[in-house]
Formats: sequence, structure tokens, C-alpha cells
Amino acid sequence: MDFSLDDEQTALRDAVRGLLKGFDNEQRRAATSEDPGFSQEQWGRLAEMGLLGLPYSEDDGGMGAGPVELAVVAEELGRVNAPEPYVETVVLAGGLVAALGTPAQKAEVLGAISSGEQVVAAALLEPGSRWDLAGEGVVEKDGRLTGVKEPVVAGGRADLLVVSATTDGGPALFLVTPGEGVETSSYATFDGGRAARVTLDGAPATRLGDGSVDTLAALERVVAAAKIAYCHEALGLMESALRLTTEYLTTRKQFGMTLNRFQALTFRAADMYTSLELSRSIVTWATMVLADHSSTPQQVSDAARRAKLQVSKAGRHVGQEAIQLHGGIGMTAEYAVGHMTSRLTVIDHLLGDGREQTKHLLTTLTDHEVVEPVG
Amino acid sequence: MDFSLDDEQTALRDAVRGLLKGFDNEQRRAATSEDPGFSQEQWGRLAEMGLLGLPYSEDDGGMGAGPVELAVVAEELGRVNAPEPYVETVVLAGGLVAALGTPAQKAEVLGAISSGEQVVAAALLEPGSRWDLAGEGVVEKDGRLTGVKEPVVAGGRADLLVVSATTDGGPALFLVTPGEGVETSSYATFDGGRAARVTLDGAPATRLGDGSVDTLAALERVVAAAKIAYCHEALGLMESALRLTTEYLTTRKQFGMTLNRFQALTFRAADMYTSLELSRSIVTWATMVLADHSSTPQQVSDAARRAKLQVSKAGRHVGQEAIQLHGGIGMTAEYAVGHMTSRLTVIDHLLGDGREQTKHLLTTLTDHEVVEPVG
Amino acid sequence: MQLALTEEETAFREEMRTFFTTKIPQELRDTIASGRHVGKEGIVTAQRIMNEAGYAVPNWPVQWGGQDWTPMQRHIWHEEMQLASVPPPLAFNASMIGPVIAHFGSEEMKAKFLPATANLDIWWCQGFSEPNAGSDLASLTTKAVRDGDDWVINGQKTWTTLGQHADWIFCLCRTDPEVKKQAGISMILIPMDTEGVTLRPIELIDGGFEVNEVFFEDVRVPAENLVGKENQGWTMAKFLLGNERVGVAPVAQTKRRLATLKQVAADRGLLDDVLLAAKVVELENELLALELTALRVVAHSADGKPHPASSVLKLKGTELQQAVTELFVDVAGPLALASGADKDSDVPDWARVTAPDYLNYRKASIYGGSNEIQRQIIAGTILGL
Amino acid sequence: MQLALTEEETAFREEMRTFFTTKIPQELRDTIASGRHVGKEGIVTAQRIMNEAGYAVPNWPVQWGGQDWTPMQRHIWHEEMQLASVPPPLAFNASMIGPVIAHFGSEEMKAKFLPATANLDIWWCQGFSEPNAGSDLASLTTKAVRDGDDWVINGQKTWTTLGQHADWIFCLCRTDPEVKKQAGISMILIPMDTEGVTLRPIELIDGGFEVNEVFFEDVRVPAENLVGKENQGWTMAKFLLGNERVGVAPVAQTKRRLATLKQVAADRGLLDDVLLAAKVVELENELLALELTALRVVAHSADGKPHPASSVLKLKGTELQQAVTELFVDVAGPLALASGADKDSDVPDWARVTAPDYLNYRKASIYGGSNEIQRQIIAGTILGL
Repeated sequence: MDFSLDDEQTALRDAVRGLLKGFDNEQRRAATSEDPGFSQEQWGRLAEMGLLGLPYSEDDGGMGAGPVELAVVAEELGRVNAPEPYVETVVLAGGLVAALGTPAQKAEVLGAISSGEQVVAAALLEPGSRWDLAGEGVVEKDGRLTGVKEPVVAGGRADLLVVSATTDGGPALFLVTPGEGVETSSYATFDGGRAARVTLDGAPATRLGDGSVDTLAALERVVAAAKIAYCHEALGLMESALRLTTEYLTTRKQFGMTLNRFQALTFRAADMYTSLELSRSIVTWATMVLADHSSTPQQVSDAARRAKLQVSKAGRHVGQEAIQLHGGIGMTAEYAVGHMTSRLTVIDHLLGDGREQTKHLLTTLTDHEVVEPVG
Repeated sequence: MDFSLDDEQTALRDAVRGLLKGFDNEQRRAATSEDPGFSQEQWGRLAEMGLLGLPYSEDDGGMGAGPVELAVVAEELGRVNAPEPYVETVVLAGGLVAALGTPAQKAEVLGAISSGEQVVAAALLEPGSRWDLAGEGVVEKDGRLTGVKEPVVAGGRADLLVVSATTDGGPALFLVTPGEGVETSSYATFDGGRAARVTLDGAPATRLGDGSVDTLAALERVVAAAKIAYCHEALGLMESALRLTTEYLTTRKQFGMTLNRFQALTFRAADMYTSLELSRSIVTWATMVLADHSSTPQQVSDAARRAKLQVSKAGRHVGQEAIQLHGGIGMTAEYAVGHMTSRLTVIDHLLGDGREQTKHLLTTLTDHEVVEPVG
Repeated sequence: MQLALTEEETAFREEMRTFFTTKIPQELRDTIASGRHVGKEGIVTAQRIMNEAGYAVPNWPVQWGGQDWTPMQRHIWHEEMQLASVPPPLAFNASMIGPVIAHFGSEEMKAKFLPATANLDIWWCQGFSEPNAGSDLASLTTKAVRDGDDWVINGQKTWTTLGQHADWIFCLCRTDPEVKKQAGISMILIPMDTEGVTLRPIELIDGGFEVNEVFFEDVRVPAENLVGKENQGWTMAKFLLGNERVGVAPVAQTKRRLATLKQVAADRGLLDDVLLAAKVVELENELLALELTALRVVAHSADGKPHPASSVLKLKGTELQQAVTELFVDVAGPLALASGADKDSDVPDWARVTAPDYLNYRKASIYGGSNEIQRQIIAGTILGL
Repeated sequence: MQLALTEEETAFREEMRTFFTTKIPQELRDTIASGRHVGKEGIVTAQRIMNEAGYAVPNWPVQWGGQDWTPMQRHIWHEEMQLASVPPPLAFNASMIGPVIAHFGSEEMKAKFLPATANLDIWWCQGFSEPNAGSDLASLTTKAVRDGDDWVINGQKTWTTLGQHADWIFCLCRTDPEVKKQAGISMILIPMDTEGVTLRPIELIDGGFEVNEVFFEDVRVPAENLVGKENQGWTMAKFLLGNERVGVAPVAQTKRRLATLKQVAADRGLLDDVLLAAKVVELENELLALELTALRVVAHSADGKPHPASSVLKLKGTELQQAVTELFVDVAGPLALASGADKDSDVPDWARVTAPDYLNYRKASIYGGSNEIQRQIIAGTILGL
């Protein structure tokens, strides 16, 4: 058992960190103040470094890297709270194409993602579906889709949509290009990002894949991978929020002394650290479960749920306390911690919050005597 | 709306407080070290003051007082953690007789309780029944009971048992005198009290009442009254545990200063106070709902559950923190706080813990838009 | 002990309920009920209607428009107002500077300001906190120097809520830097349009603008703008902060929000989720305990001395307020993302406001005496620690 | 990153599992598994079997019976021992005085004590805390004065765990009252049957006796009983407390308890109660996070420097241990009252021990560096606050 990065992974981390160096709250506010809610230049630089094609096979224009490398990137993006829709495009939307697509679809779509040429958005959620992603509200008929997807993260900017829908043969995924039969209404989300309502009215759609792969199984695995990547983004966010908090406590004076002289505050910072480290352990483990080829689909799905459950609690704890320990300044948009808390809140609610993970884990509670980290 | 005691109630409180004055942990340990786990002399003094007959009608040898007076006594007993089985005998066992008994039964049994002549125990629980008190495991046939009741608080000392059992006509309560067909095995409980396994093997039993009162409805109301009385005992316990804790914090020195200089500790004492005061509010309210003749049975039952839910959480919080803030000394039997925490744990688990109350309150969640304290 | 309201109290509640639900425009109340903001105009409209009926400033002396109500009546007034989703009278006017002027001000000052303050003809804002004087308010450094018949003010205030709408600011200024820090503070009234006063809005993390920085650069106001005596400011600040016992805990507002939450959760079948429903049960119970604590405080503060339990109201009240906003985001789930959606969106209004609300209400445990300060008060004043 | 154990580690785990489950008497392990105590004899029996196999003191130098194991091997050894419900080697011997003597003691002292300590021929107890030196250990006042070839000890220790079984006590004594308090402390070894040593058992709130007060009245021991150098005691205390990275968090024991809880809850149909079952899910998850944190610390402490996250192990480990004991009482419900029941009772054994266990484990967050001290360490050492 080894929790450390190897030399290449460490080099990747340093490279990403280097690329993001100096990206601060002011730049973030500038980038998020206008559509598409992130920096196209930054997106290009991520592409240049090969980060947008990281998990795809080299044949498809990618780097052929694994979940650990994705984790490294997501965590670094989280550390600076970068607004680029990395997990959404690369892990979720692209991941679905990689899992289900025909060779031709993979080469085309993944190549376009990897090069930064196209932003691809996963249109899975519906106004009435909560966290069910199978797409009951969009119906396919004769190669055309009708129904509403919302909220679709980055849906306004997207050059291509991966849409879940119901067909006569059950749930399936489709590629839809904005245009005919597609109406997109984009708006700001509370973390500074963008999401859209996508109305499909007989929109021409290409089925993703040739039907040889089980759609729901692939969806579950890709969603598990996306959850784990989000958890890493959250680790980066929590680490930064804690660092900003301890820096503030050691510099801000009240009642004639710096705040770190107030034991009630420092003990709460210690509890934040505990939440963070416990999260880091379980999230890293989940990444290893995902990366391990001997893991069963059930193990991968459960590991992702376990990581997300822990991060749901830790993210609330760390995010709320970071603001509280800052006091008034933590409430302001000019300061970074509030945005981190906002982003943690988005991550918490996009693919199921802690209570939702618990609900699913309840169904497997009596399958095991104890939870063993190593099989 | 008035939360205060009237003059007579205040006088009663002062009288009880006077009677219990000087009762300390050492005396408690002496009283609980031998059977029956409490002081017969003290029991006699409670009788002399009229406290054992407090809620019964004067015709039956009682004082005709209401829930507020019972609350006053229970709270004072809790304040010194007196080991006498007051709520168990007077409110629960006696309460069942008062609610269901024939005039003759009431006069006889309640008279004997009031005078201190008899200790009466409620034998409702069974090893497999959890918090269901209707008595499915004991069966009546031809006026004789067979089955096991356990744990029966004060069952070893009891001169008379009020037993729940199943009859051909449904659940019913019976009076059973230890002797023929009754085998009692008494043991210490972790709070220093006593409970017993009571094996009934064709034990002669007299049905409580003439069948004109709905047994389950009466049981629910009396149990609600007992829950509320227990909550008052818990208020007394929590108040004393907090007082001992703050006294300790202001006198105990570590690192060259008294512990109240450590903000992390004083803030936790403040949270204990918050738990206590919120509990006091809701428990006092539940007493008023019980005392108010216009309250429906459902309102009474719900109010008792609400009070007990709050006290379950507060009792754990205050009990655990009282020990923790004392440090090692809080763990010792020579010191009072641990016994208070033990007793709070008993109270929590006797008539349903917080989770159990929540489970029942869930069934009425959509019956109301908001919870209104005043109808 | 007595559970029920008296007959008089019941009648009074009915009177208040009727007033609030029939006299305050439905549209305003609907806006509040859906969790949106009514804006300056709405607040002014509501307060003027209340003031006309004598219900805007019941806590003031009767001669200045107050009511000779019992604490329970004031509690009922406050609860009914919240239950009816009425925008409450502006706190800076009704609960803060009004009572201070009524208690400390000269007769001239009362006559000049109180009627206009009650009627919200003047919109006041508060100049207390500074960048380096938050929880430690007494460290403030904004300076007022006497120059002839004027005060000359220099310095900076921050967290000035709704300062963007304000006509006047009541400002704590240091007038004697030589003495113990609490002893050298005075309260001065300053028109916001005075030369040298600049206001800079601060964007909050929910994207809203409700607080501001206010800068004073050689701002001149006449000597008569001093409230009470020189260096009496700290006494006034304590008076003002300790003044209000009613409405410290936002009980009725939180109750209303929780009722809405329950309704929308039920509509979406989410109450079948036992874990979510149990959370609602627990919040309802804690809210009941809080409301009863508020009632205890109200019922036993008649002699003017605050009940010790009053200090838990802000602490627990804001915790529950925040817990409800947090649970609301969970009920909205991914729909919470649609905070910036326009009318084209299929996401219902209630879901769109959940996340900004959650973020915005993190302030509740910081502003107006942080929860750390509340714990300090409980530990120190009540528990003697 | 690598999820699986190496082949060698897997083989080692198998070896340990086989050893613990076949060589340690079943009866002892059953007693532990059911939450009861095995007593002195059982602990001695188990340790001697382990010592014979070389598994009692793997953390010691090889020449004194230790093993040249990796941190992961020691972790596996510890986990398998707990999973098999084996009473662990006596901590006072194996983790505390043994390593101290091996590191600081003279060769004579090592030869005299280490073999007997490893084999539990000597039962050690710890003389650290005093009535006025708990968390603030350095304030201890028990005095050792050199008198010719002897040390004369006067004072009192408390919280001496299992002192009633002990042959010897290792004792921190003040040997120089003139210097900074940490600088004047020495470690002295004292036979418990020395004249002037008195032991008084302390009853705990669960009714059990496991800690004691130890009084020293003109107790004389030879000068050679000093460990290492005079006034080096604080260094040894820090060495000893910082020594053990493995087994700080009682993970496997808590896992086993939670598995039992789940089993008895399932048998009684209580897992149908979603609220109870969800609590189990959450505890399983937190315990997994804790175990993984312990593994991280183990995997990354090979260079001897402790991983920063190690400080959360005791804090979170005891919290979870306590949470499981608390939930066990809830599972028992009213049956928890039968703590003193004899064999006639119909209440199952597991239910009878729940409340005493719950009460007893309140100590876990107090003894051995309270959780307040742990937070202090995290805030100070790791966060730099």
C-alpha cells in the first residue's frame, strides 16, 4: 500500500502548479465576470500541457494517463479555485464518450476535447430528476431528441452535448450539436460558473456507441470517476481554505492580540485539519480503487460514494468554519474563502450530496461484516 | 403564557430542596451500595412530606396535585441525583393504577404508595420488546400470568407489580403480588439502582380496572407523563453537572492558571448552558401541555416525545462534556458528575431514546405546517 | 404556569394578524415569502403603513409614537409580522438610533429626528465597525475633532448595511484618544451627502450588495449633531445593543422558511427519504425549543432585567437559521445551481435562491455580535467563567 | 500509488493471522470478543506466547527481542492481533518502559530488565500523572532526593492504570526544583513492594477498578534505579509519548466492535430502522477514513519522522471508539440497564456490557494526552497557530 505520487506524477503536479501559479481571486473574478465564466486562454494552456486529453488513449489524441493523474490535476485546479470546467468536460462528458463511443466517435470527440478545440458538456440532469442521470425526461424518436435538460454545466459554451435520453430500448446516450432543434439559455451559477437550460425539440442526435456497452453500467462508472475527481478538487479547495484561515488567524488582531491567541479559534482550525486529512485519506483510497483493474464495478461505485460522503461533510465543515473564523471579511467577494465555500457547495450537490450517498450505502450495509480498505 | 411557579409550587420546591439538602455523592454511594439501592428512611421522609402521593386524588390518600408539582419534585431529586425510584413508582406504576384502577384498587394501592407502605413497580418491559410496553410476551389465562418481564426497575424491592400482558381481549394491565408463581432475580443497574428479571409462571393476577378504560390509551398518557417527569429529573441532573463543571473550571489549575482561562473550555461550557436552557424551555412547555385540560391525547404524546428528544441530545451532550471538562477526576466514582451522566443515560434509554422519538414524530411530520407551541 | 395566551393577548394577536395580512400590500409579502428582496421602496412603504397605525416603533416612548405594550404584546407583534412576511421596520431606525435619541438626545434633537425616523423619512445606517475594530468594537479609530462649532471627522467604517440607501449615518467616533479606549468614544450624526463622505459597496459571496465601506475625509458637521454628551458613545452602544430583547432570535422567519421547505420537499416526494425527513423533524424540534426560550425570556423580562437565557437566543437562533438554509440547498439538490437563471428556466424560484441564501446567511453568526462573542457572554456573564 | 499489499505483506498478514488465531487460546479471545476482561493471568499468558514466537515486542531493538519489521508489518501485526481479539502485550512494558530502557538505560539495566519486561515476568505500571499534574504533566511534584547511594522518594501519583497488578513502577520524579520545570525531572524505577509504597484503587464510574493512586512515603531505592542520566526524565517522557506511531488509533478494535453491533442489531431487526442503520453507515465510513489515515501514516513514516496526519489518529480514533460505545447503548435500549445481571437474566451478554463500556470509554479522550492536548498539538505543531 502506497499513498504517494511517483516521480512522473510529482512532475505533473509541479507543472500544473506552475501553470496556475499566481492565479488569484482577482483573476478568478475577472474570468467569471463574463461568459463563458472561465478563461479561454487558460483552457488553451491546459490543452497545450496535454491536460485536457489526460485520460484518453493516445490513439484518440490523449495522454493515456490514469485516475491518479486526473486526481493530481483536479486537486491543483481546486487549490486555486480555477473556474475552468475541467471535471465536467474531461472526466464526465469526455469520459462518457471514452467509455461508450465507437472508435470513430472517440477519435473525433476526444481529439477535439484534447486539443482544446471543443468544449463538450454532459447534459444529464433534468429539472425533475434530482440525481437520477438516466434521462427519463428526454425521449428519442427516429434519431431526434425532445425534452429539457437543466442545469447543464457549461451548456452555453459547449460545442457538443452528451445527452442522456430514453429510447424504446431503454436509456441511452447521444451526441447532440447545438443548432437545429436545440435552444440553449445560459446563466451564471452561484460559484461563478455557468449552466444552461437546454431545450431539445426534435434535435438531431447521434447515438453514442454501437449499443455493445451497457449504458447504465458505463454511466455509473464514469459518474464514479467524476465524483472522485470532484473530491480531489474539493481537497484542493479545503486545503487552501484552511491555509487562508490559519494565515488570517496569525495576522489579524482583535483585543490587542492576534487571533491565534484565542484557543477556541485554534481548536476549531485543528478540527478543520482533521476533517481535511480524513478526507484526503479516503479520497486517495477511492482513486486507487478506481485505478486498480481488479476492482469490481460495485467496489468502484461504493468507493466513490464513500469518498463523496466524507467530502460532503468535510466540505461543509471546512467551508463554513473558514468563513466564520475569518469573520466579516470572509463574507466578501473580494476575498477568496467565500468563493471556495461556494464551489464546495456546488461540488457537494452536483452528483449527489452526503445524504444521497448514505442512502445508497444503506443498501449494501449488510453485505459486509466490516469495510476493508484492501480486498 | 407563564413559565413560572406560583407561590405554593415555589414553597413545595423549597421544602423538597430543604429535605434533600446535604445529600451528597458519598451518601448516594452508601445508599446504592446495598439493596434495595436507595434509602428506606429517605423514602419514608418523602412519604411524610406527601410527595409519594402527590398526583393522586385526596380520596385515594394523595394530595391531588398536578404535573407541575410532580415536575418540581422530579427536578429537585435530579438535582442531587437521589436514587429513590420516584418517577418509576409514583408517576409510572402509580399513574397506571390511577388511570385504570377501580375505585377500590385506587384507594388501596395509591393509599399504600402515598403512605410509603408499599413500593410498586411497573413491569412493562420484556427482553425482546425494546420500547414496546404493551406486554406481548406475557400471557394471561384464567387470571394467571405467564412470561418474563425484564428489566423491571425496583422489581426486587417491589411489594406489588403492575404488569402488562396479552389477554384474549387484547392488551391489559394486571396487579401481581410477588409470591406464588413469581420469581424475582434482582441486580444492580449501572446508575446504582436496581432492576430485576421477573418470571411469571401462572402467577395469580388481578386485572387493573374494570375494562371500561382503553388500556393502550391510558398507557400512552401515563408513559407520556413519566417521560416528562424523567425530563425534569434530567434537567436537575444537567443543571448540577454544569454547576460542578463551572466550579471545577474556576478552581482547577493547569499550566499555572485556572481552567477558566482556557477559552476552548469556557466556550464548551457555554454550549452546555445552551443545551440546558433549550431543554428547560421545551420540557416546561411539555408539562404545561400535559397539565392543560384542553390538550388532546395526541398533543400530550407528541409534547412528551418532543421534550424527550431534546433531553436525549442535551443529556448526552451535557453528560459527556461534564466528564471531559473535568478530565480524569470526572471518571471516578468518588466524584459526582460520572453518576449524573450514568443516570442521564438510564433516563435516555428507559422509555425510548431520541432516535425513537424522532421515528414516531416522523409519522406526524406532514400533519402540521409549523409546530405551534400555543394552540 | 400557564400555557395559553390570555384573552387579551389572543385578541391582540388577532388584531395584529388582521392588520398585517390586510394592510400591508400582498405583493410585498409575497416577495418576502418567496425569499426575494423587496428593495428600498418596499421597506419604506411597509414602515409608513405601520407607522400610520402606530405599529412601526412600539418600543419607543409613547410620546414619540411608541406603544405601552407588555413584552408579550411586542413579541406577538413581532411574530405576526414575520409570519405574515411583512418587511420589518428598518432596524437602524426603529431599534437602534431611534431609542438612543429618545433616551440620550436633547429635546430639540428628538423633535427634529424622531418623527422622521419613525416614518422612515430619514433612512439611517450604522457606522460602528471598522476594518480593525470588528468583534473588538472599542478599538475603533475614526476620529472626530472639535473645530469651532463643528466636528471634523476622519476615518473609515465598514460593514455598513444598506448604507447605499441611507440619508444619515450614526457614527461612533473617537473624541478622546488619551483615555481608556471605551471612555473616549462619542456618537455623532452625519448626513450621507456631506462633502467628504464616500460610500463603497462591498460585494458579498452570494453576489449581492448589502454592506458598504464608508470613508470620511475632513467631514464637517455642526456641534449639535453630537448625541448626548461627549465621550458618552460607548454607553450608548451598550444601551443600543442590550436594548432589544424582542426579535433577537429570528424564530418566526425561520419557522416560515422551514414550513416552505417542508412543502416543496413534500411536493417533490423528498419527505419519503427518512434521512431528510428526520432532519426536518429535528429542526422543527429545536426551533420549538428556541421559540419557547424566546417566550420564556419575554414572559420574564417584564421588570426590565433581561432573563439570563436571552443570551442563547442569538446563538441558537442564527445556528438554526443557517441550518434551514443549508437543508434548503439539499432539497434543491443540483437545481441550486440555477441561481442566475432567468424566466426561461424550468427551475422553480424557491430552488434558485437556496444557495445564495445559504451563503448569505453565513453572515448571521458573524454580524451583530458574532457567535464567539455570544459564547463569551454566556461563559462570562452567566456562568462566571 | 498502490492499493494492494505487496506479496510479502500479504504473506506476512497470513502468517500473523494464523499465529494469532491458532496459538492464542480460544477462550481468551472469546472473552475479549464479547467485550469482557481477561484479567492479569490472561494478559500474561498471551504475552508469553507472543514473546516465545518473537511477536511480543517487535518495536524493540532486535538484540532485545525486537523485529526488523517495516512500519507496514508492524501495522499488520497490530491489526491482526486486534482482529483476532488477542489481548495485546502490556503497553507499559512493550511500548513504554521497554523502549525507554533500551534507548536510555545502561547495559546492566538492559540485561536486568528487558528480557523480564518482554516476557511479562515483571508487570510494570506508570507513575506519571499527579493530582495537580494531569494535562500539565511537567508540573509534577513527587520528589526524589539523593541520599548516599539511594534515592528517597516522597509524593503521590495517580491514574496509575492496572497498578494493582504491578511489580514495578517507572516514575517521573522531580530531582531539581530550582530549574525550569521540564529540566528538573528524572525517571526512577521502583519495586511496588518497597516499604513506603501504598496503592489505593480508584473506583471508576462504570464500577470497575483499573486505575489507582500510588503514595510514596520515604521510599528508598538504590541509585542505580535511575534510568539514564539525572534530570533527563522529560526527554524520556517525550520519547515515550512520541515513540509509538502504530496502534495510536484503536482502529481494528473499533471495527470489530462495530461489526458486532451491526450483527446484533440485524438479529433484532433494528437495521430496518433507517436512522439507526444510517448511523452505522456513517460510522463505518469515518472508521474507513481513520484506518486509511493510519495506513498513510504507517506507509510514510519509514524514515522515522512521523507523518503530520498522525496527530489526528488519537483524536478521531477515540471519538469513533466512543461513538460506537454510545450507539451500542442505543442498540441495547432498556436492556442496557441489566449491567449487573447474573446468569439468570434473559438479557444477552452483549447488551449488559454496553452502558459500562460507554461510561468507561469516556476515559479514552482524557487519558494518555487528552483530546484538548491533541488539538493543541495540531494547532501548534502542524498549523503553526
